[in-house]
Amino acid sequence: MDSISIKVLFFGKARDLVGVGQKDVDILHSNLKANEFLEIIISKFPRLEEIKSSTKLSLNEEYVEMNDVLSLKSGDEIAVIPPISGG
Amino acid sequence: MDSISIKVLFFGKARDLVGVGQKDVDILHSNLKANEFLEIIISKFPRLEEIKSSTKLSLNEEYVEMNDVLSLKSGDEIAVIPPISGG
Amino acid sequence: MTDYLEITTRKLDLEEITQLVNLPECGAISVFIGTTRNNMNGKLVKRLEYEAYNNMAIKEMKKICDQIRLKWSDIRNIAIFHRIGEVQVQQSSIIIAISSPHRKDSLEAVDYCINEFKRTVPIWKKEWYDDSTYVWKENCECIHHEKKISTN
Amino acid sequence: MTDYLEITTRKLDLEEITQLVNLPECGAISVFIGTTRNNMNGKLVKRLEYEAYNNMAIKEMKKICDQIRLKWSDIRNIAIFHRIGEVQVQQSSIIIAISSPHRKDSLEAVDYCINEFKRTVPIWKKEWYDDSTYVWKENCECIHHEKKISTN
Repeated sequence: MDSISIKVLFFGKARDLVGVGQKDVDILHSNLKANEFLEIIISKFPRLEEIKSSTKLSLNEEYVEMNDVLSLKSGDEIAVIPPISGG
Repeated sequence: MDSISIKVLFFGKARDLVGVGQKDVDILHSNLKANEFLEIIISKFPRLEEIKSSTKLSLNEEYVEMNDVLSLKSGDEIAVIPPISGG
Repeated sequence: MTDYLEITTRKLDLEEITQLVNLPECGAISVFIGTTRNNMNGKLVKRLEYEAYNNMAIKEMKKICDQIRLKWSDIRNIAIFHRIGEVQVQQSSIIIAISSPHRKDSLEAVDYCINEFKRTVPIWKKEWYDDSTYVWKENCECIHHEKKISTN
Repeated sequence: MTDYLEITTRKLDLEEITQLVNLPECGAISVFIGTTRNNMNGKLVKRLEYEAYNNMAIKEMKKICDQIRLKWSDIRNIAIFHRIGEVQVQQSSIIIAISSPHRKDSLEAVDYCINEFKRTVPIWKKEWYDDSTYVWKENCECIHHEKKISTN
């Protein structure tokens, strides 16, 4: 099947490690677990390994669990969310 | 013994019932219970009977219990304090 | 670590009162504001009138502050301002502001403060309705009613 | 009954935010203010820098409001304002104001609100020290750490 293009956002320490706040990433499978998606991202931006264990993801502005199976389509937005510290 | 003069203050509904906010009251005994003092005040201002059961007294700006024995001297200040409603 | 305690006929200034407790070592300020409500049990409230036994009220407020500082050792500044005279609908009758390095202390202290205030501070509220009648209110938690409960 | 939710680069105005929740039928407004503290574990803090995932942050704030209204049915207006960009020492990064007819509801709701905010809302704080180093902070109660605890 065709690859699909996911808009990936990086915040806080993740943005420090990646060097940019946003990247379009092409992937080959539209159904995969969140932790599999994170592995794909880390393979492209290896310094994210440092925060891998404490990072969460969101899909289209909703938190997902690492074991969730994501059903992705082009244009979807996934954010790499390090531990939050607002308030 | 000489009588002593106590400054008695009336607040809230007590002031409504008495018609004034302050009265000097002469009493004959310098040691008496707070509830005895209240009875003396009520004998002078009978409309206070209406709030007798819910009223507290203070001596020199400190709450006292009705069973407390008060040791009074001329110039002492006693307030008739109906239930409070600040805040 | 200062207590700012005031009973005033002037309109209460939230910004001014809050700045009294804003210290560089604090990350949290908790504030409680009591305002005049426009209704009470179905009756339309036109305004409130407050009177205070000023000196004793300040003393009782100081006692509350001392209790707070014993219970929460990290509390920094405390401000308690109560207005007397007429207080119109939506205007403030009381503002309590308390600061601490971390939020839990100031949040808990403000809760404690307003509850203790309503229990012990000799201030009275006359509630005026739109039919030009009035009632002297009673805090259900004031020490007067406490006594009755404890002797039953 | 309105939720006022904002993420802004402007300085937060306490009076303005509080007036958003001041309604004639309410007798109580509870407010929490988070400010920039000048020290952290012995290091001197020069300033904080906040960034937000704006759209998701607003969504998560809205969820908190919905939860609050489920838990406390008498809550009227809720205002949650968070500042992003630089926040100097003693300036406010967050102001939460909540109104209700009686105080217990707004006091409890503000407590819940700031705790939930720190748990779920995607906003990040960079803490700058006077040696020109910085650290990205982590709320100890954020959902990230929650997960670790629950799986141990």
